[in-house]
Amino acid sequence: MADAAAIAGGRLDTFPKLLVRNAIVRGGKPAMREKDLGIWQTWTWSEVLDEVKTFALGLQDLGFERGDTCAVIGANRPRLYWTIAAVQALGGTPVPVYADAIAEELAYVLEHADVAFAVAEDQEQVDKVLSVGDRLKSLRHMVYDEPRGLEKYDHTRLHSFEAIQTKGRESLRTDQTAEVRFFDEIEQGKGSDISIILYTSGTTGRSKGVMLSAERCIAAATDTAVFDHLSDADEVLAYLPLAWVGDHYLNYAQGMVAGFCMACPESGETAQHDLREIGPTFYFAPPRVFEGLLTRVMIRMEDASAIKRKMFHYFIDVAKRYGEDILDKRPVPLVGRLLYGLGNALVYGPLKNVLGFSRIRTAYTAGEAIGPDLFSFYRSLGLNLKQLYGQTEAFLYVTAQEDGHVRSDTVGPAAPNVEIRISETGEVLFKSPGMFIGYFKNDEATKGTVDDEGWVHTGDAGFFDHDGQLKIIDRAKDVGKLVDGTLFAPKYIENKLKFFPNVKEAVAFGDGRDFSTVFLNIDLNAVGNWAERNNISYASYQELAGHPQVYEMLQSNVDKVNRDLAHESAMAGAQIHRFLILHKELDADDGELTRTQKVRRSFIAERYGPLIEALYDGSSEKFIETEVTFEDGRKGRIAATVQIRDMTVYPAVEEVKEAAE
Amino acid sequence: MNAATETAVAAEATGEPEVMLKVENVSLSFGGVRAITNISFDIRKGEIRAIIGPNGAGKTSMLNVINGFYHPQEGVITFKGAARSKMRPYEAASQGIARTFQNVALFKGMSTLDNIMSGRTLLMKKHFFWHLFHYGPARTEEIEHRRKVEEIIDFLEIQHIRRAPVGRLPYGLQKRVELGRALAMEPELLLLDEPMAGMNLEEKEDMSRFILDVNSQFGTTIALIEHDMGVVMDLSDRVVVLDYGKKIADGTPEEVQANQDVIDAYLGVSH
Amino acid sequence: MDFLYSIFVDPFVQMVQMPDFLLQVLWEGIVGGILYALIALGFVLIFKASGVFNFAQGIMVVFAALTLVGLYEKGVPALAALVLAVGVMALLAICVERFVMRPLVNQPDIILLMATIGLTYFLVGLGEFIFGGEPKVMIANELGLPSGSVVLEPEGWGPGGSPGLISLQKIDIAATVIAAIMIVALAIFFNKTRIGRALRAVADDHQAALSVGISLNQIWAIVWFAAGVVALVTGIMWGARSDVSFALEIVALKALPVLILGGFTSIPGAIVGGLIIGVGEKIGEIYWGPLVGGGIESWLAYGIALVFLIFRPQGLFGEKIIERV
Amino acid sequence: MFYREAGQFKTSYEADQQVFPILQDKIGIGAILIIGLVVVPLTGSDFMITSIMIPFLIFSLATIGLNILTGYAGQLSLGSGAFMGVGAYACYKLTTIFPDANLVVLVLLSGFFSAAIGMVFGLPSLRIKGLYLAVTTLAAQFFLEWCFIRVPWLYNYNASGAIEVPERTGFGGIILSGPAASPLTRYFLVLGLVILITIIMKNIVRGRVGRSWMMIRDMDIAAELIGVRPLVAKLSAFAVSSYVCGVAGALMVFSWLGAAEPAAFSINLSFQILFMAILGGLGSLVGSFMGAAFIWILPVLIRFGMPAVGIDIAAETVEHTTRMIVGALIIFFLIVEPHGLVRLWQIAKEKLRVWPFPYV
Repeated sequence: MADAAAIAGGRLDTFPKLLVRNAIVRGGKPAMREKDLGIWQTWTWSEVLDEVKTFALGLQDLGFERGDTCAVIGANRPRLYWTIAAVQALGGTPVPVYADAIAEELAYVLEHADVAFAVAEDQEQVDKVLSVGDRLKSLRHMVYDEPRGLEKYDHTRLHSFEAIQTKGRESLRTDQTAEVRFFDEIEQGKGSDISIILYTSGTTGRSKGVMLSAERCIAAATDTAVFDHLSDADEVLAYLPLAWVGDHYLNYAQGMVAGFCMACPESGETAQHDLREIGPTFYFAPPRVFEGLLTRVMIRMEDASAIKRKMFHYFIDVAKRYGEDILDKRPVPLVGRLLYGLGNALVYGPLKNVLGFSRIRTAYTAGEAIGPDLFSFYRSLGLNLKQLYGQTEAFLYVTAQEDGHVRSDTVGPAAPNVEIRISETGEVLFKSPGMFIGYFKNDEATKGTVDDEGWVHTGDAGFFDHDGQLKIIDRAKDVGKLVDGTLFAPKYIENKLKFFPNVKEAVAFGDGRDFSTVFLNIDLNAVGNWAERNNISYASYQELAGHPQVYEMLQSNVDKVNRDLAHESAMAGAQIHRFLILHKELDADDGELTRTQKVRRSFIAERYGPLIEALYDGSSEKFIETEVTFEDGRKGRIAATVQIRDMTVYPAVEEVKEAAE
Repeated sequence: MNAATETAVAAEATGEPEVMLKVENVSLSFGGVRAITNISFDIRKGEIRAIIGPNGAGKTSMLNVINGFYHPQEGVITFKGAARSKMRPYEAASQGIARTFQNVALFKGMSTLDNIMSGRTLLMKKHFFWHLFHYGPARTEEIEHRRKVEEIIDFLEIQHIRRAPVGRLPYGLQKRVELGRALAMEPELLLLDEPMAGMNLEEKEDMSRFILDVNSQFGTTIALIEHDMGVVMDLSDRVVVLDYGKKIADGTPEEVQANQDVIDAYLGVSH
Repeated sequence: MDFLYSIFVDPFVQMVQMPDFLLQVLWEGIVGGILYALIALGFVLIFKASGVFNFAQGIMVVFAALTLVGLYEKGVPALAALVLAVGVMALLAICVERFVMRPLVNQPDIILLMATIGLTYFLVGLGEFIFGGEPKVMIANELGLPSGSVVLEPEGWGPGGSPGLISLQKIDIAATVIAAIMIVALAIFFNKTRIGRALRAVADDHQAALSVGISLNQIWAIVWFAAGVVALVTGIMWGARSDVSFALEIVALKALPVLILGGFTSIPGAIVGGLIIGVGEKIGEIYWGPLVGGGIESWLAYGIALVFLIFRPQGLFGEKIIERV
Repeated sequence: MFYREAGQFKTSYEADQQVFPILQDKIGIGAILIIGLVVVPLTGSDFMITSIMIPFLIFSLATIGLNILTGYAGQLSLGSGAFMGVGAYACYKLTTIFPDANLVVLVLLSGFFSAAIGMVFGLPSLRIKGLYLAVTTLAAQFFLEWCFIRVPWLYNYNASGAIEVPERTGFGGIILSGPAASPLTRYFLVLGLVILITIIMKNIVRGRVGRSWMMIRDMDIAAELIGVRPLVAKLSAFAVSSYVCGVAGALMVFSWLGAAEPAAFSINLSFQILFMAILGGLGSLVGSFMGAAFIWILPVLIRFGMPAVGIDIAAETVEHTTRMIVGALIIFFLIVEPHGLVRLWQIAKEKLRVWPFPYV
């Protein structure tokens, strides 16, 4: 005989149990919102529990059994989150799928996870599933949230969410045991149960289903919730893909643990506007979002009146000088504080307001390297933006930066209760409270990732910086060594170079060589503008790329990078000794880039072999002829003599002054 | 005459469908100028009925007669079984006839929301007195209707212009808002006067989709005037063709397309 | 009983008993009516050409008259003053076109109406500012207008067959004549001259006018000037009868009912309407006024107009408005 | 700039349909109320209160009245002055008939008389539109004015033909009107009524009734096809409008002038109100206040401003110049912003909301 109180009193090792707890301790507080029909429809924790209860019971009527897997396909909609909870309550395993997955990917996941049920957002998703229906032997029933356009479909194995919930209410009304049955199901749930299976968007080969256990998820979420002082006073906007670990962790898991309120935007397009309305207190976005936002800000300011523009840039400059110090509570001259205060009234405050950042206490970014200027722009506005490093296998957090100790080029120290080790190959290994159980139906992959001592191999290379913060430098497999054995991380060097607006692409070489060298691609827009402003005339990309002054400019950039590297014990040896500027733009049509604009190092190495040789044989210039594909697909050859520059190399500086940054 | 028989045939084919509106021998003229001459046709419950014809064929006048803005000199109009002679437009509205206009007739000074809200006027029953204080019944009523209106906004996918003054909206959207306003009246018969005039292809497709959805989801009977033959043929169940104020054909799109008079009319063969 | 009598019988009895008095009243009414008509004429000119309902017409009358008298008082010889006054009206017309009409082109009627009301305020202020607020005497004689009166004594028109007595102010006769002349002149102007036809074109359709190659701005300037001249003449006549003061402003509003009767676009309408109103309110005032304490002149005109509006909204000569959907 | 709307989201339609949905606006309006209720009474001189604040409030009220008719229902009226007069005379008669009644009650009652008269003169509006209608309202103006002169009963057969405000008390013996009434009492009386009526009007115009007015205004044909009865809509507009004007008129005599003769309610008053409505912005209650402030306070400023800057001129010259300036300003505003001061404010507000951006 289970009831809510008993569960709430007992061990809270599954999300449904947490849900019950929340419904009891903060039943009246908002748990979820969705922008719908013009207002933020809101559900309190107890209402959410009821929704989940009715839906779960409805599913049971439909024959859902403990151990069944249920696909959840769609964008961030409350009902889809309730589905996750309901499935977990019945001892099943939810399998979220990316809404934008093409039918093929969808089919693979649903088949691989042999889902018995699928809950889809709308007609579009339903159609997708139906289109591959014949392959889904185990699929028994499908449920949809948004009925529009589905009236005329055959409803023998297709049900509307309402219909299911009505069933649930029915049984609640008719038989008294229903309620108890529901709570029994929850109570039967064990911490060791698989709470969810998240499919990693596989960069290599088929995507793998990461199995996460309830107790570990909760353990991890609890740690970070404490780490960031999250409470039920917080509000978040759930706009990241439902099937991505980030969303499940930051919104669902932490929400259940801390009991804060999750808001779902009206639609993808309105997310930005909804963000502004909700004004979340905890926020996550990948670097490119912040970057896009910054560009839009600058573009819009261009249309502002001259005075306003001047004021804006003046105070942004003030912020650059004092902002971050004030944010990190470092000493700041009074003048600085006053100016900053004024700027806050005139620019930062309003700006954060229109961006929807006013109430943010903690914001994270992760996933890729973020440009230092970009990063400090937001921080200087007083936005507490931090970096974390994580993985689906770790249930997100591996490292996270603490308030006040934030840098753009590190990802912070190990998160609470996380152990990190750097293997001799330089790969980052970890053990964390949230770490996964294994890959679903894929043991050898699991073995490949978790070694006998239980360390999870991230596949990323990194090292701890002097202040104990982890620095991720590259995918481990891409990291090589110079002849003298120093670490050579091409991506790391390339990123440092690419943060300069003039540099479009950079390709670094050095594995098994005496020193590292780079190819550079100029950014035609940036350099072109610069050329116009300094009335430097040029007839072609090639001419501009070869222009002495351009070389000067990029040389100074490379020099800056070397200085930086010199400060990083581990990387000092990998400073750039020689570089050249390619006479043509690296192009996917020529197979030099992937379609996703990533450099194909090996291909380039072999295609521009002579140039690489030249970089290492000390010659100061080199003639090269390469085949190119033009817009119209015609093939042609272009030839050029490429200049090569030598760089000064700096002695490694051991102890570092922040000031030097 | 033969049109009438056609209708009869069609009727048998569909097993005596319920007739919602019947127009019998209606004639209308302005100071001697004849706009409509002795026209008869019917609109069945739940169908999409198209009224087509060259410019000046009297299509719009026909709609104006149906919703009581013009009063025909001769003829009878029977709506839901009740024959009626003179009725004021607002009476037509209260009987469940809504319409949109050839050249958008929105309330320019109001927002999209208010415009659609205005469609609820007849459905708001609470007494004036309560509205003085926007309190009690009036307030709750206002809220209920706001919800309904939001559903329509959602249905027509115009959330993003909810608060925008309609005057500033692009033409295509204005047409959509106007449709929303008509829907807000929860009409039984919806008259659409060139719902797609001046729209680009994409907008036309959207509008067609909405019209079909309205017809299927709300089961609203629709009579529409449209120039775009393609649209008419796709949307409508039956078509009545007017020319110079006279009915020259009536039947399914196929029948009408085949009809010689219609072809002549559209090719402008002189009568 | 005798109340009804006093309303429905007595007045007519009086009329029959004293036909000479009746004639006198009619004459007064006609003269008043002509002045109304002249003001209405100003409205019509502008309304025809620009669709603007020129509320300021009334004040333009006062302003014109004031200028004339004012200049004379400043020592300008009468005729020169007259010419100058015309010049001032021309200047006014140009300013109005440049600073009011042109910037407000294509605005809704109500806005333009408001603008002319604003103009009224401005002109009142300006007039008072320059010439002071106190009433002035029109320089009728100096302008060579006749004074004194003609007395007719038709046999047996008086009470009980006694010789009647009707006295006509010469100035009134002059007014009638001049008004007549001006109306004829305008009629010719509109129908015979090129500009006149242009104006008509504008009234019908701006685009058409433009395509004929006439600048709207010129047209507006011209009509406002024409209206100004009409105003000046009206002002002289009126001033000669009473004196020149802003009280006229209120009287000038009577042009509105006149327009209602005559229609906003019809010159003959303005004349007939003017006469009906003029005569109507005089008769009403003299024969029915006393029953309710007199002074009904102030609103009778509007009352008449109102009745008209309800039974014939488009006025006597206006064409029927058919609403389209 | 001052707006911080992030996080001000609405979870119910009630919240969404508030008059001031944005917190910062609530604060602003609160501040204004405090100024009106506390600061002015404490700091304002008698002159300030009797010759600026009280008339300003009364004109605002009258302007709201006209705005209901012209701004919201789109029926042009040049008779608001006369309707104010009806209110005034009605109130005067009521005070003589019920000497002991609370003045506030009588003032509110007197509005109904002008409402009734207003509906009578509104009847033609069913057949007449636009400028033509202006003429019928002129008829009302002059006819009523005439009545005020010719019907001695209205002014209790005073030799002067004017109405003098008797001393009336209320709320436990406080002297509310007449020479003995203190400026402050009169101020609070006016302010209270203005606030009350403004709130009621706001609620009308944002609800079904107000919407039906605006429908008639924007497109009467479409309105009728949607089910608005023109008769009901227009007459209700006339009634409400005249009611408010009536109350304003009553206040004008009882709380401000103290005595009035028919001339006080002449066509010029109607025009003045009309200007206030237009300058402030047709179809806006806030605009009514702005317009009233502008037209009423500007002349005062000129009158006392000009000598202040050294140019001292005869009183009547001032009057003339003010006339000119006001006239010119009206034309100027119609040219730059036909939608009046309130639109200028709205534009400014939008700019502040998206600050530092020039647009959303």
